[in-house]
Amino acid sequence: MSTNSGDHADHTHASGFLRTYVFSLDHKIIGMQFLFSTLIWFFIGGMLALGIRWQLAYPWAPMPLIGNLLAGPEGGQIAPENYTMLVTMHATVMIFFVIIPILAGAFGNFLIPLMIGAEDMAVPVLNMLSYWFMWPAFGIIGLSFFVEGGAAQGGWTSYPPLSVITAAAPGSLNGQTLWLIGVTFVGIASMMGSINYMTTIIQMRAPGMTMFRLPMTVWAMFITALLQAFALPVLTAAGFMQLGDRMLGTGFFLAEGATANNSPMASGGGQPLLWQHLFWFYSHPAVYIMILPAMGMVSDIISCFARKPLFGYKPMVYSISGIAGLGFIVWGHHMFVSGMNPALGMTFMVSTMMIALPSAIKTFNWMGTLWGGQIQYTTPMLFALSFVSMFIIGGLSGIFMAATPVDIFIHDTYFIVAHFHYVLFSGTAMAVFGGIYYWYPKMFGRMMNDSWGKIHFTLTFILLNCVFYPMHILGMTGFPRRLADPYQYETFQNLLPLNQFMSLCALLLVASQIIFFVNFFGSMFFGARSGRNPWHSNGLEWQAPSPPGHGNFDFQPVIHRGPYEYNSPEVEGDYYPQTQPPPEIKE
Amino acid sequence: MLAIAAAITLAVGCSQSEPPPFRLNMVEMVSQETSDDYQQEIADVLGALFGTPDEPVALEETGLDANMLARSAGPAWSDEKGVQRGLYRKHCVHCHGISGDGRGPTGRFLNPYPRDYRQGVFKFKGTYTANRPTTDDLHAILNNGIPGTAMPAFSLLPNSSVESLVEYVKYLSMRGQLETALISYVYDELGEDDDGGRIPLDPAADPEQREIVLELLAEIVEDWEAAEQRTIAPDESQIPSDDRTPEEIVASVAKGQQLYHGKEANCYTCHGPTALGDGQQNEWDEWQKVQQKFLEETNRLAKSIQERASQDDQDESSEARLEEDKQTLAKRQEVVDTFYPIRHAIPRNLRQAFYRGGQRRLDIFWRISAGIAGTPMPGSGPASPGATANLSDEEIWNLVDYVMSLPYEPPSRSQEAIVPNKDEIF
Amino acid sequence: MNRFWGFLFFLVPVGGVATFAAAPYFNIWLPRDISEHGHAIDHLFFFILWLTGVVFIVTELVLFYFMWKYDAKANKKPAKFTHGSHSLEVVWTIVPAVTLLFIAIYQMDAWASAKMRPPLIPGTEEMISPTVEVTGRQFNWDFRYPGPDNELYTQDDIFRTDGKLYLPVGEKVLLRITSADVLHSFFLPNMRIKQDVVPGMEQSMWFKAKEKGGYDIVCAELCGWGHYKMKGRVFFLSRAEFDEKLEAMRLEQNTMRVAALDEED
Amino acid sequence: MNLVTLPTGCCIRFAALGLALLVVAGCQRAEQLGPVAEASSAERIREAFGATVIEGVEEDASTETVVAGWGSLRGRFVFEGQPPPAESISITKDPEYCGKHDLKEETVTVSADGGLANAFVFLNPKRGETVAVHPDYDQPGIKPIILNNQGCRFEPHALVVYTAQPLEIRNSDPGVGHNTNGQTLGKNAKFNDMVSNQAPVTKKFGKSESQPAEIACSIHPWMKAYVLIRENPYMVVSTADGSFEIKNMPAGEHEFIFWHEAVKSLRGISVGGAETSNKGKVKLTIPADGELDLGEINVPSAALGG
Repeated sequence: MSTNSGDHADHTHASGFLRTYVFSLDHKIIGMQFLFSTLIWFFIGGMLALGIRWQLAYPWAPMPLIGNLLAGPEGGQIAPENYTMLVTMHATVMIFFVIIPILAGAFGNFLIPLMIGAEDMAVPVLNMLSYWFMWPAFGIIGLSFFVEGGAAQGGWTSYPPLSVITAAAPGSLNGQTLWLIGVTFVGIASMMGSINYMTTIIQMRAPGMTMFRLPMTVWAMFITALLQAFALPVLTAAGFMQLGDRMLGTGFFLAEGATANNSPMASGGGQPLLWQHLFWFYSHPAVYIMILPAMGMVSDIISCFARKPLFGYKPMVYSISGIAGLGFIVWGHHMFVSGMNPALGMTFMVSTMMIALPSAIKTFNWMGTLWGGQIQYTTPMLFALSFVSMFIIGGLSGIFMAATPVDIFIHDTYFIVAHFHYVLFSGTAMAVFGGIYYWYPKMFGRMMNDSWGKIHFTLTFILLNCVFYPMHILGMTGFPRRLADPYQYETFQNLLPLNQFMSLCALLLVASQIIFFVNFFGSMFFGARSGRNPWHSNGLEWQAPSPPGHGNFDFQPVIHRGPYEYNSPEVEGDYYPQTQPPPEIKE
Repeated sequence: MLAIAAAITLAVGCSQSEPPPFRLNMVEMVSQETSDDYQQEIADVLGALFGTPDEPVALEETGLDANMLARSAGPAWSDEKGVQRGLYRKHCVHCHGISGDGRGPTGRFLNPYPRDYRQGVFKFKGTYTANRPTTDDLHAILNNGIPGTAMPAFSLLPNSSVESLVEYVKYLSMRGQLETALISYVYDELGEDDDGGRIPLDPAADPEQREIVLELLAEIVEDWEAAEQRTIAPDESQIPSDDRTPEEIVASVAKGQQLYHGKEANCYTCHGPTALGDGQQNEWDEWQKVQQKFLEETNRLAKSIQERASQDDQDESSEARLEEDKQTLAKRQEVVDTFYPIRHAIPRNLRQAFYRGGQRRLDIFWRISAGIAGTPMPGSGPASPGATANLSDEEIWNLVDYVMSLPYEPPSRSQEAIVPNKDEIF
Repeated sequence: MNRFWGFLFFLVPVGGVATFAAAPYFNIWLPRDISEHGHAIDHLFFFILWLTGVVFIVTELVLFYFMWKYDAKANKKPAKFTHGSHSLEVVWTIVPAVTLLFIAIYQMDAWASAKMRPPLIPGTEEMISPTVEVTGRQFNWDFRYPGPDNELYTQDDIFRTDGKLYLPVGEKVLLRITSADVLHSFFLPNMRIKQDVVPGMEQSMWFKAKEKGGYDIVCAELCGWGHYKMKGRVFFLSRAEFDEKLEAMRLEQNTMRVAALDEED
Repeated sequence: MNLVTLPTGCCIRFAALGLALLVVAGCQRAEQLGPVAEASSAERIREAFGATVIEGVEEDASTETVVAGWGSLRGRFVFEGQPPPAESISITKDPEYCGKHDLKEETVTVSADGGLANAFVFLNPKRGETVAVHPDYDQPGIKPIILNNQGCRFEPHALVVYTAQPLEIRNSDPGVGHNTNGQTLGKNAKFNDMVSNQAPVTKKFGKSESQPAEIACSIHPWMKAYVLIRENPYMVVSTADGSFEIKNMPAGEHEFIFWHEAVKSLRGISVGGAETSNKGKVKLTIPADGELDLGEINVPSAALGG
């Protein structure tokens, strides 16, 4: 395939192994580098999750697996500070090292140029940097497990004063500093990426590829890039402020005389809530950064395997944009009981209710797409459908949190844990699996094993519900999150068996991912060769060779229509590629 | 395949974690030059008399309640015939450590450090300085926690559990005390016999040693039992009446203030003229002092070794001694490496409304009268029943009045406390 | 295998509903509400639960129906070629919008009464004096009662660190809550009340208990390694018992005789 | 194809690395100094104890030894080598008073002619063995030993207390508060008392300390004294010129301990022909009705850790 790269390799010369595969400028390689890194972290994050589940199922029992790293010297118990570390790092790893990079980094990189008919990203060097800037973050966060006091323990939200006063928690001793630096690097990386994506999507579309002929995936990536570009600076600034508070003795987030664990009193003058405002001003949009691309990918997959145009393409686009807009004025709903002025709570409640709307619209449109289609139950389709089914749950449970009075009760209970796991795991992660199964042929020129894929899907689908669905009713009892030993409270003691069941399922859930890993790596060598367009999809990317060489296309793509014209009456055959000229032009 | 391999390695590698053993008091061991053989033998004797963290032994000589110990010991959440076991490892071990040496995984990060039980010295008690605390004293600490430290209250546990834990704390104390006693016994009376052979510590073989060990144990146990009769009872006649007029109270407070700044009570020297605890601050409490001295001696040894090594005129005897010292230094260094950062003892800021040792007037009285064992805080009352006292009960009550009024006189609401051991907190 | 997938997805609404139906029988449900305002919150909770429940069931069933009906293996009708329907879009934009807006407005009163209408001294604009000051610290809840002069931060305050909070039943109580070090969250599951405590911020919370008895105090904001240790218990007593208890606690704090200790607990 | 090999390869390597990390970290045992009790021997010893019954703590009265006669022991410690310069102490507390007496570090005090002061020599009988006490020591109304807080130092710096004698702690620094902290005592009751000018504190002790204990003043951290408490009177502290004498000891062979605060036990110094063991112990024979003169006992600076 490096043969046909010759005539297109005008801006990326395939010179030497290192240049081609490691410090590559090719968006596809970079995308796959992102993919592999994030998959490894996905595994580590899963291990951390198992640590949490272990403690919740068998509190203070010796920890068999990750053992003394998390468990103290006293008989391998998970020391309480290490439990908070598990909670914190599981979230950190999954959010900053898995979901965000795998969506924007892996799929964004790989798909955008292919889908808009560009040879590569607008600024390939920036693109390469956006990956290699992840590595300092990987290194630093990985290292932070081994510094004195262990990794950060302030929760992934790292609320001050806990995270600022170094004496307040073992993890605030050094781990928190490394955490902040690591997250800053992630921020820089995604900032580079997002700038690149916007430029590419605006500037480098192939002839005829108008904005409203872009696939939903690209639209989603575009909006995501916008969100990141506007939200990230706030987080970065806040991160530096917290670093200042920790290391330079500034007092942005510390009230006067703030102290913990008999530490020296802070000169103070600041406000802990300020951090929460700044943090959520980034992190709420970030929630959409973590779901929009998934929605885009799901739209493509569903339309393809329903063999039917996407229902309500433009409303979909508008609703995504709507989410982007509203996403910036709802951050307060994370702070209803934080001590923020209750009057603000009201306004944030209204805006939050409104942001549920676009998601509803999208769901209905996916239904509409299925309606009267010819649904082919391939593995990617199943994952896409499960995304829809699970996203309904995740979306609806969000309404509880949005309702301020109800939130008083369920705030920081397992109800919220259920909610975001349904959105992020049952939602995004499933979409990611779907995406991998769907675009794998394009990435490696081979198909993944479909029947193993279906087994993987069935197990994952059933088990994840066994793990996460009971969390709703746990939340109803007021079962708080991040508690190393909730059974200290008589009220919660009867929840132990349920938690043990959930932990068992969690173990099986992680185990069943082994099938996926085997299938993923095995198919690279033993998978059936796929043609250019194994799914008979309209998408532009499927017109390129699989895997595409440098410069992607071995012809100059010209776009005649949107990507969803399946079963169009204009042509016989159930698909109608974007590049295929209309019949009348033919003669 | 990767993951499977991993799972197997991990499972095989670490699934079996043997029960945690008791740690020895290496500071004592090394500073008293206890040889490795003796260390092993002492460990065995302790094992014989006190068992292991999982199976504690309650000799009737110790008067400890076997059932209570059983409930506290063992792995957390373990259940034996319907009885909850492992209370200690569920509630306490993270800070106080499996051997009660205050070296649990979390302990290093706390300020103040968790209490090391092994000296049998406890700060907050109603008995005279030299005495052990009573059961009630320990019970009160567990019930109320220690505000101003990381010690939470356990009053919500069933009373029986709290009692079991108190019993277990005593158990750990006695064990630690006997360990120290054995170490100095070995140092003083064993070692080489006249013709250079080593006398082993083996009570099983030597009835006389049995006798002695039991004596040492008995002394320790006696102290603990004696404590129950050693609670300081304020002199009835001098206790201020409950219905004092405001004037009387003000007068008493004024007297207390005088005493506070006076030379008899001398409070201000440490707690500072402002009572913010910013006076004398370069002392250590006994727990830290032991380590501090150990550290200093180690450094001195290192220094002298350097100097002697540099001199070239060495006869073989001094050569031999140099070698010996080098080995000692290595041993000491090992122990020093396990130390947490050593912190000075900081006098309490008296303008906070809560008191670590309890909120009752009686508690404050006890603190002033008996001092606080193990700390630089001296006692102003009699050091033992009927002994001469530096302050009369009445004067102490005046001080109590003054101290308890401090948080409510300006500038107290801005609890501007000076923390001098900044560099020592992490 | 035929139509297997449709049925697999059919399990979602079935299982979902079944779980919620079964939960109460295992006593995994909202904890018993003993507060005056709690029923409003519970009502809203169940209102949303029913509403979302219906939407959930309907959408999931529709999904199942489509998956079952339009399975390419079974459905020989060619796929409809449509880009959507404007009217439909309008419908399913307006309807949810209105519902959501309604929910939002429907909530506001409960929210206001829980967080924005402190109990006032009749005929005045000032709050009633607090019954107790609650201080969260690593890792305990400390309580400070005003004492006989009914005024906080005076010398006759009663300071308790044993994690047991005593409150009168059947009357509005005002708690002043604060933190000594980091963020904590004062959470009374049975009172349906929760408020983060922020160091350096003077905050209040208020409620009225309907029943006597002891209930858990939970810390609901990560506050360090000992977060789980911050267990407290609130006891609601009749006015008489409460005053008695206060007096008893005052006397205990003034204990000056060892003899007195023996009478205690 | 080779497009994928590299990412695959490196990916596997990363994963392996990550796992190795977990395994290593996971399986590391918490390192721990010192040995652990062996179940078997512990069991053996426990059974042995099960056999014995305890007779409480009271000393079994040993047979009264007939005294062959009384002798005395004398000698003089001489510091060998360059005595360290006496460093003066920085006064951190009460400078206005304590500053006046320019205070010196007293750990190693050497007289002009090389005499080493504050070295302890004491008789160390075997456990249970009681030493006959010469009537001179046990006169009724024996006067108390004085430990005085004077000029912001303890006077004397080193002292010996026979349990028959009370120890009286005074404070003769007008208007300066001292507390006397005896928390390093082993066998006897620890104490930590405020000592005011008016009210001296009197202590009575019952048991032998195995070696001199450090007495401190928490208010003036530089203040240190060393007190040896024994149940027999045969002990002495070398005077300023290094000389010492113990009178009226029962004749015969006894074990003596030589001790100095700088190094605790004085090991490897030659005493009357013999050499002290590494616990500072040496056996000496006291002649009946005579005296054993050890002459000059050379203490090389190395022996004092110098």
